[in-house]
Amino acid sequence: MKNSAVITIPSHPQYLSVLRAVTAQMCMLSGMSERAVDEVKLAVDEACSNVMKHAYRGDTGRKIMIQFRIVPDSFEVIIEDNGIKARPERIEGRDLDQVRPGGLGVHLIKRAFDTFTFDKRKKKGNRLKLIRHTKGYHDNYTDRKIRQKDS
Amino acid sequence: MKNSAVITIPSHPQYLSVLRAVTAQMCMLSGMSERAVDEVKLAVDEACSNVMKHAYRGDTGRKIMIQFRIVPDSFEVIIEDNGIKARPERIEGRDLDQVRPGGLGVHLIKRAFDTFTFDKRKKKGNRLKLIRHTKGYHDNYTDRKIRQKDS
Amino acid sequence: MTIILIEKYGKKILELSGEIDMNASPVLRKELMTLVKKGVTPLVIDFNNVSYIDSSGIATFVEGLKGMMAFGGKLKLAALPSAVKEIFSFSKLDRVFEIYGSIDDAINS
Amino acid sequence: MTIILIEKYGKKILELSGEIDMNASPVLRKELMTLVKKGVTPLVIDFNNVSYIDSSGIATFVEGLKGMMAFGGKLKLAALPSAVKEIFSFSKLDRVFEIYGSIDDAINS
Ligand SMILES: Nc1ncnc2c1ncn2[C@@H]1O[C@H](COP(=O)(O)OP(=O)(O)O)[C@@H](O)[C@H]1O
Ligand SMILES: Nc1ncnc2c1ncn2[C@@H]1O[C@H](COP(=O)(O)OP(=O)(O)O)[C@@H](O)[C@H]1O
Repeated sequence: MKNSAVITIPSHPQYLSVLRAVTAQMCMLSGMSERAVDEVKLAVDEACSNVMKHAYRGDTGRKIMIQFRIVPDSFEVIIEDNGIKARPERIEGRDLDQVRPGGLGVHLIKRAFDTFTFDKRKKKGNRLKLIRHTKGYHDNYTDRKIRQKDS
Repeated sequence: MKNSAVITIPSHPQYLSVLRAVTAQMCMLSGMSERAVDEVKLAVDEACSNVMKHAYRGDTGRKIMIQFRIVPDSFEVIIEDNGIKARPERIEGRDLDQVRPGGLGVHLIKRAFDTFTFDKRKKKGNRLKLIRHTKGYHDNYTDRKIRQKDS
Repeated sequence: MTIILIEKYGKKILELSGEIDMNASPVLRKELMTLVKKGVTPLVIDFNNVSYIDSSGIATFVEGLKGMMAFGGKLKLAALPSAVKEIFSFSKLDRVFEIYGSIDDAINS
Repeated sequence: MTIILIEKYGKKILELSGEIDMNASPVLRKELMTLVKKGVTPLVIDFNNVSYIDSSGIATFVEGLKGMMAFGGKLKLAALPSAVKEIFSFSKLDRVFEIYGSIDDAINS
């Protein structure tokens, strides 16, 4: 339990403000820069908006559980729902050079987090695990992307 | 689940900032005035500080679960721990005319909430239920006190 | 989020404040598309008091812009706080939208 | 919460900022009691940037005041934002503490 907090909210978009508040405070406790806090807050909002839209198809009376873990060299967020299973291979942001509404959320999530994986062991619903490395890296998008390409 | 959110935090005082952020956002969703938000935020902080100090005696690795419920005419907060059982009859703020540290928290909790009761059905630990009436009452301390005396 | 429609030097300005997320976007979309459908042009959006925007907010403005372009109308975004502007740049939409430093710049453009 | 000790016109001022809760209070207590034990008087506390205080913060100042009074020293609270001042009034401690509208008022008193 140490260095971890869990919040459960209804799948109604009005609770995104509650989620952002918790996310920002957890980021601050983990010692992130102000810019990093903003990026992570937005990413977690996007990931939960996606659960509301795609996993629950707009049903606002369901549950989303979000766990935050501050570990020595990373900040982890685990998002669980009981909705329609995502097909990870089909989750893809749009080409950013193409101007149309939508398809931006996944880019914003991947900007803030190094790892974006659905836990295959979960039987019903989804468990999305987001990991942001915090040690030995810069809080910088370019660095983050270069590192990802290198690895 | 609708209109309810639950957060679980470690019993370490650094998580009080996370708790206050959630509390404030839930209060805003319930439509409280700014002043009421401040009062309730402080009261929930005080109640959880008491759990850390008294129920867990400063052990920072335990859990506190806080549930918020926005119901038509009240705002409810339920705080659960697995610590030492409180003796409700012995929980009392100090006489405010007596100047000494401590004994203020309970007054601040009772200022914000109309009901402050421990659930007797809970076997291990404590379940404190706080209820603030939101309909037909003013967000005003004096009114609230007069009403309590009348009832 | 709150929305106020004002007029300055004969130009319509939509003043937004607060957070534009998936909860606020449908309200904003309704307001914006009503103005677009009425053919209000130019329409200036005042972002000065917007503290947060997510992809649903961005998508709403893309929709508004497309609606405007369909009849040759102009949508002008003005006074974006740096955190908000940054999301537009990240999504490469700063090349598509007309973005101005201030309301006056947007009006006089 | 952050704590900075400065000197103005030869008077010591403890500038506090942020939230004074049960997490911050032990840090504040240590700082405050060190100054009290050194006999620093008057000691002005600048609350201007304090956004929040709970009963553990209030208790810390009560302790500081008692320490000061033990040797005839003076603890002066200055520039309290209204939300913070309200907690002092509610706890009837505004009658016990010397509270000033501004740092200058506290220094010149
Ligand atoms: N949690 C999810 N469950 C199922 N599908 C998802 C989920 N998140 C994203 N997707 C899929 O990935 C696509 C891209 O997501 P995103 O970039 O957030 O854009 P948007 O949701 O606005 O379409 C979505 O259109 C959807 O098909
Ligand atoms: N959750 C709790 N469990 C057990 N005892 C409590 C609890 N909350 C309050 N008390 C008792 O009530 C007293 C008054 O509480 P409070 O007004 O918050 O002041 P303080 O905690 O600073 O002493 C405490 O000293 C304690 O004895």
